[in-house]
Amino acid sequence: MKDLSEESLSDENGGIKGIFEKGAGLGGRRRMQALWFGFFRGAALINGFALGLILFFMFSRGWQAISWEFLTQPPRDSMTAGGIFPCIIGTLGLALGAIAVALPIGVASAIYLNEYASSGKIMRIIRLGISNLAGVPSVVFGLFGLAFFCIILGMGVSLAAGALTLGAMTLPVIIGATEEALKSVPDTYREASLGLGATRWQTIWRVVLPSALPGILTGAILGISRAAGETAPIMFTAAVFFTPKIPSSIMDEVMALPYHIYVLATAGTSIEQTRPLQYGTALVLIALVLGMNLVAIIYRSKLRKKMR
Amino acid sequence: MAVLRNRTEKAIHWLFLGIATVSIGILVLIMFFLFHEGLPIFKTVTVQEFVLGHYWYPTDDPSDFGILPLIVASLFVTLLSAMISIPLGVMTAVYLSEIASRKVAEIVKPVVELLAALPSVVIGFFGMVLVGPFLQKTFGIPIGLNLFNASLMLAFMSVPTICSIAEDALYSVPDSLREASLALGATELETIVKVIVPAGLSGISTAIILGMSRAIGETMVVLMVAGGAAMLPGSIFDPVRPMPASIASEMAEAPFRGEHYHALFAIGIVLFLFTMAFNLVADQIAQRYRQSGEASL
Amino acid sequence: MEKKWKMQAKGLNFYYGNFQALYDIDLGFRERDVTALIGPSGCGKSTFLRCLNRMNDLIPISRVKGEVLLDDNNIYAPSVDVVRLRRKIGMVFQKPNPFPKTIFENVAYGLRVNGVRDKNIIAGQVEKSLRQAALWEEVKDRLHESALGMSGGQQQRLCIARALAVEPEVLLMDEPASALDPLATQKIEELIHELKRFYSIIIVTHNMQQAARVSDTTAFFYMGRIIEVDETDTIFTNPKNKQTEEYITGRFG
Amino acid sequence: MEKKWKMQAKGLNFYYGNFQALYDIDLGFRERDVTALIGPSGCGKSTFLRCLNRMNDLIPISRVKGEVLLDDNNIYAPSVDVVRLRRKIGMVFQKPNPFPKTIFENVAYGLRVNGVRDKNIIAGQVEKSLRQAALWEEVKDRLHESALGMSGGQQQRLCIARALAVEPEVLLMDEPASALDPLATQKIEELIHELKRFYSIIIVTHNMQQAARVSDTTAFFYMGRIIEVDETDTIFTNPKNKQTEEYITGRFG
Amino acid sequence: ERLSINGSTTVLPAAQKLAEAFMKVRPDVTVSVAGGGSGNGIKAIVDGTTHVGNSSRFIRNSEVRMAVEKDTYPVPFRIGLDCIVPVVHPDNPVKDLSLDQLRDMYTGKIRNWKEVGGRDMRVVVISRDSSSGTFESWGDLVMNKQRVVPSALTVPSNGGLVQAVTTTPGAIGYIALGYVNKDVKMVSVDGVMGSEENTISGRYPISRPLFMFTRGWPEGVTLDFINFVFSKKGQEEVKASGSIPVY
Ligand SMILES: Nc1ncnc2c1ncn2[C@@H]1O[C@H](COP(=O)(O)OP(=O)(O)OP(=O)(O)O)[C@@H](O)[C@H]1O
Ligand SMILES: Nc1ncnc2c1ncn2[C@@H]1O[C@H](COP(=O)(O)OP(=O)(O)OP(=O)(O)O)[C@@H](O)[C@H]1O
Ligand SMILES: [Mg+2]
Ligand SMILES: [Mg+2]
Ligand SMILES: O=P([O-])([O-])[O-]
Repeated sequence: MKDLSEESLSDENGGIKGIFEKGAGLGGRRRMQALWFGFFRGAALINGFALGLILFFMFSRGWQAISWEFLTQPPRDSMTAGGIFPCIIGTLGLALGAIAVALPIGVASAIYLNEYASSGKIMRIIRLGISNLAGVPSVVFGLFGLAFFCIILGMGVSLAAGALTLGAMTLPVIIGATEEALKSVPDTYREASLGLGATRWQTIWRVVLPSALPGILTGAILGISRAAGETAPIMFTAAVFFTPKIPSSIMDEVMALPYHIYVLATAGTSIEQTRPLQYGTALVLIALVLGMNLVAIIYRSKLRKKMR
Repeated sequence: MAVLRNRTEKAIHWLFLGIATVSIGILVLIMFFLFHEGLPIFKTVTVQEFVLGHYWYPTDDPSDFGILPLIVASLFVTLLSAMISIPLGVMTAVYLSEIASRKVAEIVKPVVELLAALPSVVIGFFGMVLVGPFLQKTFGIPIGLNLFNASLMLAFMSVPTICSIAEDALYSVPDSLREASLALGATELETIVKVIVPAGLSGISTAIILGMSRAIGETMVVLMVAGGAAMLPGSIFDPVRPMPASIASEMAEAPFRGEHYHALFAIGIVLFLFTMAFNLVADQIAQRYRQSGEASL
Repeated sequence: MEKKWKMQAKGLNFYYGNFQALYDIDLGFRERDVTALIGPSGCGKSTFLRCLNRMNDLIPISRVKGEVLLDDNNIYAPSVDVVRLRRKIGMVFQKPNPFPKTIFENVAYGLRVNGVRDKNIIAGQVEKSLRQAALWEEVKDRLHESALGMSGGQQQRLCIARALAVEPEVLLMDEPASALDPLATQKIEELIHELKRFYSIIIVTHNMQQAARVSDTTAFFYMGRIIEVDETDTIFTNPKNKQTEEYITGRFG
Repeated sequence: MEKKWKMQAKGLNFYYGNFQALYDIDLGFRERDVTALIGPSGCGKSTFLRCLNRMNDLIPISRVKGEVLLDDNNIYAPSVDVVRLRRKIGMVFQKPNPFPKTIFENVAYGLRVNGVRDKNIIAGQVEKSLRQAALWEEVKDRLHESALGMSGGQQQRLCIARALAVEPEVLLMDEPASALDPLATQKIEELIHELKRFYSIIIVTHNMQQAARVSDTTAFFYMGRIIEVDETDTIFTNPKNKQTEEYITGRFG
Repeated sequence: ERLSINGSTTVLPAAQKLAEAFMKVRPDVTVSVAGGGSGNGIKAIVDGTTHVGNSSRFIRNSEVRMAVEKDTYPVPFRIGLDCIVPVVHPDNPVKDLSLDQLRDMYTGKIRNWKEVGGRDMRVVVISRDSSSGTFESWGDLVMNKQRVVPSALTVPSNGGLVQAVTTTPGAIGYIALGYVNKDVKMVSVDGVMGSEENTISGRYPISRPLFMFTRGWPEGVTLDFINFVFSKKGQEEVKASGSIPVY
């Protein structure tokens, strides 16, 4: 028996009349495909390359700066020496504060949107509003925070004002993640629960939320990491150049990692001398943010596997 | 008992509705404050002078509040970054959803997500201390901090947005269309180009618009990398001062409710209107797409 | 007609937005009787079934006209407490859908949400329901393991036990065996035979033979209307309507 | 046995990862003959059908052992060009899946990707295929409207026309009428009758009566194996195997 | 207790050193220091968001007016002296520029270094952003109120300007004396080199005083700090930071 090769599948042999271009066509089509697939793969590679490049430079230039002292001491000598402890604390404070604001509001909003609201014009407007909120530039959040929290509410430049501003900015992230998590809870769970005489709230509390919890947590982690990495919203609302002690109340100003990088790199007293500190701070920030993201990504992919 | 239960249910419902309105309330508040703090500048200058004026000297006496150079700068960096990020983002999306094996996709996707997670200040820092000098050397240009550098950095920030939304769109193209095309003797490339991408086009457009919206609003990158010259650029290697950069660098010096302060909020309004327009367009496209999706049932 | 009507639909019309899914349905269900609803895909069987415990209330665009009586009370009357109603009318779905909880908690769920706190009562009721669902022997040693680890057939019987635990009066089943293999299907059918001693059962099925095997009465739906309803034997041996006959003999659907 | 074998599966085994979905399938398909594949859900009918045009190649974890011959050539031989092979073996799916393009472009698609540029040839071939699919009269005035605006039955016939346009030799159909209403189903069945004059047709169906009506040969699958294959009349009136009989009479599945 | 200091980047090195030294003698006080430019410092005084506002220029009339409207009376303390020096890239051969040449470069009239005796190379004008006191002094003392070309790169601080000049071969910039280091090359103005000596003697044409502002007459910790600034130890810190102390 002979193989079904190129020839035996050719047009003459297959009984198809002469409307198709003969054999020549396919080789070209294949070559075209190989070429383009090369481009597509290349595009994907560039992403990895970009990430790798940034991480490589930050790591190779920053790791020498990292030491126990760097992580646990305040800056000294006009910020040309010492550590970044207050920045780490400030950033953690801001991010946790932001999530403390955004998580309850975001989750409750998502529950309303997904479990209670009936579709309609009003819903459409609310949704549109939330998607627009997600699109508001971070610097505009900063303006808002400055005008509303710092000045109108009299909080001044403070941890509280910064956390609230970041919280407002994180809100759409939380709402989005929670909605996705709620949507992935099969409707049959809801119907089964309601069919047993549970109320809507009982259904949400006992069946829907427990199933959605991991997804919501993932969203929360991503929200924290986003808040931790933002600079523009805290520039006018929370962060200062230098304050060596740990904030004693939420009305205190704080130092923060992203802002610290920015000022050291653009407005420090001796930019060139403090380069290692800048790289070191950037590395700490990256480790913090990407670490959280990695946790969230791994957690989520585990979840997805379990769901299957 | 039933009455009590009903009342609790109602109360919970209203509570959640209340909280959901808070989320929208924030948007309303943002708009309110932007306009409230921004509009008074138009007592000093006309809208036309503001938007079309060529000179931005906010602290001179007499001062000039013309933001055309800032608007043009924002648009240019956005467009240039889009020219880099659209092909890169869409092609990566195609690769992830159509070409890569599951294993490879499982590695590449987190990479894209991590790229999205990199804080903007880190990207700005990278552009400032490494890319700038590199561009200076390779292109022999006088200034490393310029429109091109900023666009490049912005592109890396919007690629993940574009890629992940576009990938969703491609992924949601039903397998049945893929199979139908292959079963007719189309190659994979032909299937992608002629069937999958057209079918996912509205999702891809949404992705592109949202990516550009992210780029135009991004602050730290343009603040650190664009060079900060408030002029109309003559080449892609000229320094520029996009709107967010101006707001971020000048807000701290503008005394509360002085002219400069109002002018910066007014820039915020312009920026907000831009991103809002982008979002509305994206929403429109997504909406239309959903409707045609239903119609196909 | 020795048995009295447990439930009755009277002049029931149902709409999804502008699309009318049910037209003037008049259909009664007797006490301790099994009624099968058959008909081609999309004819409205599930929609009708879900009208009987007002599960369709959840669909925002839907609208009902007409009455459904449970023991002579209209369940669509404004004063009716839907939550209470649903407890009286158990429901089993096409695909087994146990909650991601333990076997025990799955069965106890309906009791808990209905305010039962006493541990002994709950434990007793769980055992009773699992026995009724012919599952007790298989799971009594792993009550506190996750229900998701069970086989499909076991899961479906668990869902039945879960529905029984709140002691409903009527049991609605929407293609309860269509996702199961022949053996599990057989078990479910036997179970229905058992349960019919205590409950009124209404079952939707695509499988004509199943309808013939388990039901006392069969109603044939077509395009949102009831075409024919009669004793199951009569329907399958001597249908009056031509469409019914064509459907039963597999001419279409 | 007047007609010769168009396709033959020989000792075909198929695996999804570790799960073996097909066991030692030996089955031949005659020229200009309709073969029906029947069997309960999950028995491997679709899997087998998709082995015949190597559509399963797309599933990364899948593995094939054995041979499938098309005109005595093994389609799984390494030198075979899958793209070309698929052009020779048309496929129609369970749900109508027209491309979101115009009616004309849907039918022309296969020609275009296969390198036909001449407008007249394309137009002629589109008309011919639509006529063969008994759709021409209904759509000739709206060829340039979107295919998504058609009814389900029309869409399915469009998909058939689309498959015919590239002049395949074999036509695979996986439950082509299961998403359609009785009238549309009837049209499709009539169409199969017509097409069988030119093509070898292999059709998967859940509907026993449909198998009986349209096919010359019927193969009964069960758990990945062929239990029985014979002339359709024989299978339905006088099956040799007990499982076949039970399935046909609706005892299970 | 907390004390916040905000403003001029010219004063920043001094303020930072003073803050650290002050916290040594008064461990009960937390001092926070922010930069950003003189405008930021004065604005913070006007808005009441800081205790001490640094500035490398005097307060403008409009700012005083605004402050008074808000019931604040800014009180200036002249804590030191500084001169502004033009700087170029270390590889640039140009050694001296006249005030007129500097002005023409900053208004965009001179675009190439060869016009002032340098290499054939484009002049990259680097300036400070509008919040800078140095920028304002430069405008008064060099520009004669003419505007800096819009194409000038703007940087937010003295340090940033050093950074920009270091990496840009064709750059011309201006910084406070305290920021001069080996990475940039000082250029003399009309033949006079910027230095402490030449500034005190008044020969160097571009010099200005440095201020710290308080909200009203200082009290409590703020007063203690201001007193510390004018103490011997405090003035030593000012000198150590590169600025010129008042005594
Ligand atoms: N949520 C819904 N919104 C709009 N239309 C719906 C909805 N659910 C069902 N329908 C429509 O109502 C009609 C009846 O649907 P139903 O699910 O009751 O049919 P069925 O007899 O149960 O079919 P099957 O045997 O396939 O389950 C169908 O035409 C269906 O498309
Ligand atoms: N992509 C896949 N990956 C893993 N297993 C699969 C895959 N597709 C099908 N299977 C399994 O292979 C077996 C045969 O599936 P197949 O779809 O061929 O059945 P079928 O006879 O067509 O059923 P139906 O009548 O429901 O369409 C089933 O057990 C199914 O779960
Ligand atoms: Mg149904
Ligand atoms: Mg199948
Ligand atoms: O001293 P300045 O930073 O305001 O120039």
